[in-house]
Amino acid sequence: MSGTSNLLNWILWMPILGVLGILVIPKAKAGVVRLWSLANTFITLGLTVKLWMGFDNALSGMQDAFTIKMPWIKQFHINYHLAVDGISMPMIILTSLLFFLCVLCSWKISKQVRGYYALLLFLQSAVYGVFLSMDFFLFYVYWEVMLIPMFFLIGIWGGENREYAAVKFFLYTFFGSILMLVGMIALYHATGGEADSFSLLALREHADKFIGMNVSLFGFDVPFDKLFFVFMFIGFAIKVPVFPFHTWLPHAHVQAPTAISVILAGVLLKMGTYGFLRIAFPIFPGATVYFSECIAVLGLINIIYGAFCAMAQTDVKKLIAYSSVSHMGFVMLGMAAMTSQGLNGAVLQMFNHGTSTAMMFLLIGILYERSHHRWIVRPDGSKGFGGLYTQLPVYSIVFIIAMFASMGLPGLSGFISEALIFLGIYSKYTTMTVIALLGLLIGAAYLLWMFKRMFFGEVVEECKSYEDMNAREIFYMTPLCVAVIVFGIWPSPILNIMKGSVNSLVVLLAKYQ
Amino acid sequence: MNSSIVSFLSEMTNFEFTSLHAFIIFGIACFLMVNVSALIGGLGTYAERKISADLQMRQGPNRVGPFGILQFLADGVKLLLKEIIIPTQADKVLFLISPLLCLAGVFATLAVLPISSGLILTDLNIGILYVLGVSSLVGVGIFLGGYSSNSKWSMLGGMRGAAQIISYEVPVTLCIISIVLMAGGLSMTTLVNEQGGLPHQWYILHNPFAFIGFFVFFIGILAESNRAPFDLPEAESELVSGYHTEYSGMAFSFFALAEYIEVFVLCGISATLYLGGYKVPFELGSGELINSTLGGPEFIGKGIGQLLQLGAFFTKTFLLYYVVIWIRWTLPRLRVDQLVSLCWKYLTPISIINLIGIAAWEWIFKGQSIFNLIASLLHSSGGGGH
Amino acid sequence: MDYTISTIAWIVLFPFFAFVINAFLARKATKIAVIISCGAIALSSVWALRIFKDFIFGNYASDFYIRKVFTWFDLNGAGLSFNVNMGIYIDNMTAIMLLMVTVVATLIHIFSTYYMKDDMNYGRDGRFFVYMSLFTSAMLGLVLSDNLLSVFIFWELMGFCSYSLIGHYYEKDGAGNANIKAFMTTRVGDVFFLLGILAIWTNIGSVGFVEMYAAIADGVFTDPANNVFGISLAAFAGMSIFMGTIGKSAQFPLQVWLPDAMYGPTPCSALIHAATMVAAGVYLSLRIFPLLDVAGLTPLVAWIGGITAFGAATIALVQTDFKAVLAYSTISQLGYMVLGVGVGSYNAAFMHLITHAIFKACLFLSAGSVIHSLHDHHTHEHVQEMPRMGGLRHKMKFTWFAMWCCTLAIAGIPFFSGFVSKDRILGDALIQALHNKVYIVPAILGFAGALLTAFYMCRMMFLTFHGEPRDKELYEHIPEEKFSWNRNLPLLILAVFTLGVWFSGSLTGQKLVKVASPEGKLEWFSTLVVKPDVNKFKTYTSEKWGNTDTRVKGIEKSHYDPKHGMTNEEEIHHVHQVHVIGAIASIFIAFAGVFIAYMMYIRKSWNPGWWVSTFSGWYRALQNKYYMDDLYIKGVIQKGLLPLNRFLAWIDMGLYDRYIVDGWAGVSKVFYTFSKWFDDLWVDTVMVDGTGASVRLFNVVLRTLQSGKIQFYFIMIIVVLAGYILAL
Amino acid sequence: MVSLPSFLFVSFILFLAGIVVMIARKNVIAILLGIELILNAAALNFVAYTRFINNNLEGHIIALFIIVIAAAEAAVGLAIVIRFYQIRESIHIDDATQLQS
Amino acid sequence: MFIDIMFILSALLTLGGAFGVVASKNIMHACIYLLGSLFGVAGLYATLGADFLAAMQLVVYAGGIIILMLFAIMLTGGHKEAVNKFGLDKIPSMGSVKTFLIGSFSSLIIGSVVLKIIASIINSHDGSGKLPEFSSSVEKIGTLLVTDHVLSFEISSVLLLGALVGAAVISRPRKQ
Repeated sequence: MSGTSNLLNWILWMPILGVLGILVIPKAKAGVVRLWSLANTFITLGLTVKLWMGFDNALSGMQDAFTIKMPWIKQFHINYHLAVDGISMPMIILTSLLFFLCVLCSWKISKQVRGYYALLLFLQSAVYGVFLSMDFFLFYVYWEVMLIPMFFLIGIWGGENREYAAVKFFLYTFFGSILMLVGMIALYHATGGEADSFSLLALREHADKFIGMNVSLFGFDVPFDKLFFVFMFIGFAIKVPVFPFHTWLPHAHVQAPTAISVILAGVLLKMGTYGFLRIAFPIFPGATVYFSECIAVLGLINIIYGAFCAMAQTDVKKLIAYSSVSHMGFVMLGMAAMTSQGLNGAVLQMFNHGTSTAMMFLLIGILYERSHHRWIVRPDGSKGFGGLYTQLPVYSIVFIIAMFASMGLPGLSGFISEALIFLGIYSKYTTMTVIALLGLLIGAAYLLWMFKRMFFGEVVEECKSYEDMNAREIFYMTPLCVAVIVFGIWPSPILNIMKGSVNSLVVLLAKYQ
Repeated sequence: MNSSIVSFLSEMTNFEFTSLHAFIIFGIACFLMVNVSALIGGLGTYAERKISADLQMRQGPNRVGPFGILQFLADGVKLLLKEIIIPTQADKVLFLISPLLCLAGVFATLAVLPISSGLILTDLNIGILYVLGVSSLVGVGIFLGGYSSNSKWSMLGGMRGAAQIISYEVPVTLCIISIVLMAGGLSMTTLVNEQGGLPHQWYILHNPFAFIGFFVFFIGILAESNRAPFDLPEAESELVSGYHTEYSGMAFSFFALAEYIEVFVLCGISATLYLGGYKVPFELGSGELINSTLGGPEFIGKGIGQLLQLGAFFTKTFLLYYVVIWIRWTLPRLRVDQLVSLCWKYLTPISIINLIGIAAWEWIFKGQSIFNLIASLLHSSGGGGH
Repeated sequence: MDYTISTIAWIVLFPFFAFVINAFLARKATKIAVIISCGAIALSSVWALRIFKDFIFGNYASDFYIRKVFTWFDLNGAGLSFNVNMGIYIDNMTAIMLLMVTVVATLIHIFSTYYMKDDMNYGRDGRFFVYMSLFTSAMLGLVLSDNLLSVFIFWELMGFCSYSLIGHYYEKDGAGNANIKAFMTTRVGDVFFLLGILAIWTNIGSVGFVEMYAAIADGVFTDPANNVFGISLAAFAGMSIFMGTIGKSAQFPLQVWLPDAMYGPTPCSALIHAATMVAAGVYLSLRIFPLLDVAGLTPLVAWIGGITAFGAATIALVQTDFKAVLAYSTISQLGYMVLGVGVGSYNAAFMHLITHAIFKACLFLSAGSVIHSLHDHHTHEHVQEMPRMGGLRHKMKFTWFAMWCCTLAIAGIPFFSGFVSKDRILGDALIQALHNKVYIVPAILGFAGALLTAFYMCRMMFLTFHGEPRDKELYEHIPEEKFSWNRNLPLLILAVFTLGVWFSGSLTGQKLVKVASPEGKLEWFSTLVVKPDVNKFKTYTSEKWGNTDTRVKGIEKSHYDPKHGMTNEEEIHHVHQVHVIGAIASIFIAFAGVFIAYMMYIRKSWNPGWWVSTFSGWYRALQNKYYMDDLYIKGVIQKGLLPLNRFLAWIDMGLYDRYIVDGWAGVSKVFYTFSKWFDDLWVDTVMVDGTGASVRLFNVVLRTLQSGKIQFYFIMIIVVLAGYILAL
Repeated sequence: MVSLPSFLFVSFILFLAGIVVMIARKNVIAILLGIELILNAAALNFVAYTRFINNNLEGHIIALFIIVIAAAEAAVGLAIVIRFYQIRESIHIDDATQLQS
Repeated sequence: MFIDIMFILSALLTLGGAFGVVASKNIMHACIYLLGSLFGVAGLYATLGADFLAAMQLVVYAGGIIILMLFAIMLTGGHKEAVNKFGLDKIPSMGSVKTFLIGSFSSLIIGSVVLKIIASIINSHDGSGKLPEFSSSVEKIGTLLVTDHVLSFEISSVLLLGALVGAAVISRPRKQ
């Protein structure tokens, strides 16, 4: 089973090497810590590029050349099983890129630099673990491990209300994880604890068996697959976040430091949707089809509700946080379509949202470094920002790129994924498409309105001291700008990676429709 | 004894020495070597004074002998005649031993100094390592000299000197190792024979790393021999005269002599390692070319070759010697922290990188020098791309 | 010329590369950026000219087209396949559009070097030219597009450029309001456009024009099985896409953005908001004309066009801002084009698009020339208010001349281009009205609008250039206009092309005035652009990029069919009569409008103030643009949308998050109080600490053995070791 | 004269001297000197054996590692001594009875 | 003969140095005696034909360790105050009669043990003292180090690195 390459191991453990390195660097040498982390993330990025180059687009399943499988806990048939396919590969690329940029954007952090970077790299490893694990147990372990650095990163380096946000984030996600754990154990027992009963790939083979099963819950007979699909769904939905479970997101985003917001929005939210595609959908295809309308409706609520909420915000970061809710709704909608276009669009949207929203958060971080507040309109009604276009020309241009990418301007990356999602969903839920298109409209409205209030007009007195982006900031915005533009004009590099795997999932689901 | 003055002589004269003969010849050669180098050391003091005077637009010594060339003899005689004063609180045994240790350390290195292909006392197969080993005695000597004087100036000077020597030994050793890597042997003659007579065949121009390495090495040996700008152990203004403050007479002259001979030896070693040592262009040193042109008995050609090699070696060595003196009278003295940081933050990392770089160079280009590479490149491209 | 990727793509790529290069150059090397920008569009126009020559003077039939396709990206894999194709589609209409866009854009670029000079000198970078390049590239891409998706892509890109250029004077708050308004209003239309694309894409599997026409011919769009929400697919898709036109071409009810768009620099108004981008909406509706036709939407289109044409003209009557008059006239003229589409006057609508583009670009450039000279030394801003102008003809003769040419053209005076095109639209409207009662109102509105057009344009000219200068101080400061290549030359070139002779051999379209020429060459423009016959597209086979064109050339020329497909001799005669009547009526109306204006503003025999005071209610309504802006902004957005947003946000954070989510903390508090008591007393104190205490006892005993003397340990080791070894 | 027993004898005496120094001295540095003696004795043994019995170079290698270890031990040991002196102002071995400063 | 002379001189130097280390009352002198003893060992190595080892002995001991020892003595020594702030002996005792007695006794025990072990070897050896032909060991050692003993070689390098870092960390003066 194991492939010829050890690359996934390197990618997974390279950040941990970085953590170890940081631990031996003296506390006083903050600069060394930064450079070390930068070098480490850069190496990981290089490894990812190597992985990308070795990636075989023609394969629709796992990339056998990179698969690593060895027994971990033999008694329960738990394996250390790493593999990559078209669904996880874009996420790996995104993770490597964003962490590299986040190290750069956290350059000015001066509070416990060592701890910060160590946790950041630790988080990176955990995120890789989630995207690479093909063993449910391993997946769960990484899913949980990821919470720990995140908790501390928000709780220590966050804004004034950071403890509340961190605890909220932690409890919310943990609640979901517990449901997922229950589901995992149920699956283990349902398969009879045989070999590979934790393997995400092997579990697919049992899908038909799950459909017929019943499970007794408080004395009622409940269909096995539907019950545990709901459990898994809630577990992943909290991460996405889907409508009733979304309230941790604004808190976490507003309180988190810039880099963490970027990671949170750029990578961590995708873990939820990735979980759907990797676990919930293929293992419970029957239930997925059964609940597809619910998923679509929830996605729709996300889009519209998130957009409306975003429009009312006066805090820029909160606004972008709600816009993330709205955009992840598109992903949900695309997944609910279960057509080739819809699912491909959803995965592409995961990637594109990762880049565009990361840009937005990075930009807000840059602004925050200058202003130390984020009010578009202060609570007392005065303008928080104004005339930034005059004051920060380069910044404004980058902001425009990010904003229009986020609202799906053709030629920038967001458009293609949204168009594919709409195309996918139209044939199934025409009414919902019409309503979701409204979300596109409002999406443009709140972003442009925010832009107008912050950037046009006379320069507000306190903005006159702001300096334009410096070389470092331009440097770390550049890759994202390039990605947003290039993948907007030429999406094939990413689509070619994913389409085989996604289409095979579509074919799988189509059997149950 | 694969190659030494004894074997050379036997080869020259076609005469099989018995071991007693060999022993006697060896003894004589050693005696000569020591005395000649003592002479060179003495001349070193003269050269130092003369060159410094030149640099400062002065006359320098000019009374004793022509151009004052006998000045060092006069000084030597004066020092010989002076009494060795031992301080009361001093550790007498160590006080007397330490100058000897210094001198012994320096003289011991002469045993492997390849002055010419024949004029080498013994060609140990671990020659360069031997140099490193015995020259560390100098450090001990300096340290003990400082300690046993029981004076705080001497004490500080001695500690500074020893610290400096052992810390600068690191980059120097690394540079030597990188040269050994290129040559593939520790023996001095191997090191020389791997190089050629012309500058582009020297190791200094073999590759960029070695080029940097030469300067690191040169700075290192300046510090090892406690020469300016690294003369902190004997800083006049701070420590009166450093570790030999309390010494007088012959004991003092031992220290001084040891210093000058050490500079000479180290210059010679750096010439050997980087500048092609005794190698003469166009293999004239072996004498075969001379023989084939001049005809006549073989030993004439060989003798001329030896003389040419001698000339080459001394030219290079004395050029470096001149540079050392020039530096002394040009650059200001470093502070202690600068000295330490220069060694550990700059020279050591650079020399490590050089070592890795040279290893990589040897691996990638199969030991070819940069000029060879360029030449082969030009040849292949100019020759119609064969 | 071989139509392959290497030959055609350049027309779009030249300005695009200029954009890419300028994006980096504009900040530092402004001059180079300007040169690159102008050079790129000039090169594009050379290409366009070449295509134009091939198509118009080559021996192609009027319905000949070239289509090349390549796959943009695909989702093939695991047995599923889905391709997204892009391509070019060139027919006569495209060729004419390309030439118009490139030439107008080139001239406007040249004019911009004059107009934006001060702007760039005052420390602002050359981003104007960056956006202009991108815009031109997008517009050309749109024109070349072979499918609705790429039309949409370039459409949105143009919207972005429009947004950025309206916001060019970003230090003004108004610019921010105007560009957001422009973008959002068009976005409303665009969203519907996208919906239409989705509907078509889903049903026929492709969005290419050719496939769409073929599907229309096959009856896919009218098949009841494909109904959406109970209406036919054709009506659904056609209306959705036409909403895009409404948004982009500023038709009623989404016309509100265009007047505000005048916040941008005047050259950008000329290029984007007069000549090309807004016309792209009409271009789109021409492309989907078969769809509108088959869906039976044409009356609706005609109504919207008529209402827009008349309504905008009425608002233009009372405007005092120089550019606002032009903006409303643009809306009005776009209304005529849409009216032309609605009444099935395909050819005339397209002709009006071209003629309008030329004379309106010229008008805006002239306006720019005027405004740029009128510099108020107190406020340091350019003056746009007509009440402060007057008598300018003495100071700027070239501008005056060019502007008069255009005014006559737009007013519909014979021998000028506007007459040729507008008159044909009105004639066709008249015919349709006589046949179908639905078209009566649009036709009347059209004729009424024509009168008003002539009037308000002449009013504008009289107020601006004639009479006595009303603001003497301002007038004194105006520099005398000297001929310069970048200020006057573009105006004059455009003015030359306002002559009708360029567009119609017959000068009127109704053969009222005949020019002796060989038969069939009389109305060259009309013969080249014809309604696409959907049945011809059924047998289309796709061609890939890179293939040189192999199709047979030299198909005979088709002729413009003035008979409207009618065969009955009597009806044809009737149609001809109606056209003549229409032509005479419109000539009369045009002169009437000019006359009224002359009486009011030159002779001052009729007092405009009387009209104002008599119809004060109407006057106020017109000044407030029929209160539509107020309705949208104050009514819909401020009263409806924003409170809803705030309410939802309050529900989210204030109610749901605070009470329902965080409320769980209270529940857990009860549990942990009890657990704490149990834990503290029993578990911790008794059990845990008890264990510790017992361990401490042993501790005391063992501690004494450890002396810490290392040599003692050492001796012990030696002794034990020795004993052990000896024992062996 | 040059035979294995003679080398073993030298190394034996060296070793005993080291033991005596280690036990008798109360000065930490002196104890380190004793350790050096012991290590050298061991290394000498290795070299002698390998020379006279195997006649290969394994003993040399081991002696080399002994030198390495001696160097490491001296470095760390002396560092500890200096640190100890800084804290306790003494290098008396019997003062070092606590693991904690 | 030459080898014999060399052996005798080296052995005498070694043993004399060792005796000096044992007997010297002055730590500084003990150190110098140790240096002598180590030089003697180097000589013994040379006698055994271990040329590389001899050189390394010189480089490492004379150049490094002895100077390090001397430094340590200087940094910790000084014969000025008899009692430090803890009330302990500041002058490190070079050992009393009592400790030497214990030491001698211990060494007797251990000596007898060692003798018991090596006696058989000494007895079995014919004592002919025939030395094999000398050949340079440098290249072979180098080859062995990076082939057969590469792991130990790498481990020792790690050990040295650890010692380096450890020594630096331990002896660094801590900020108050």
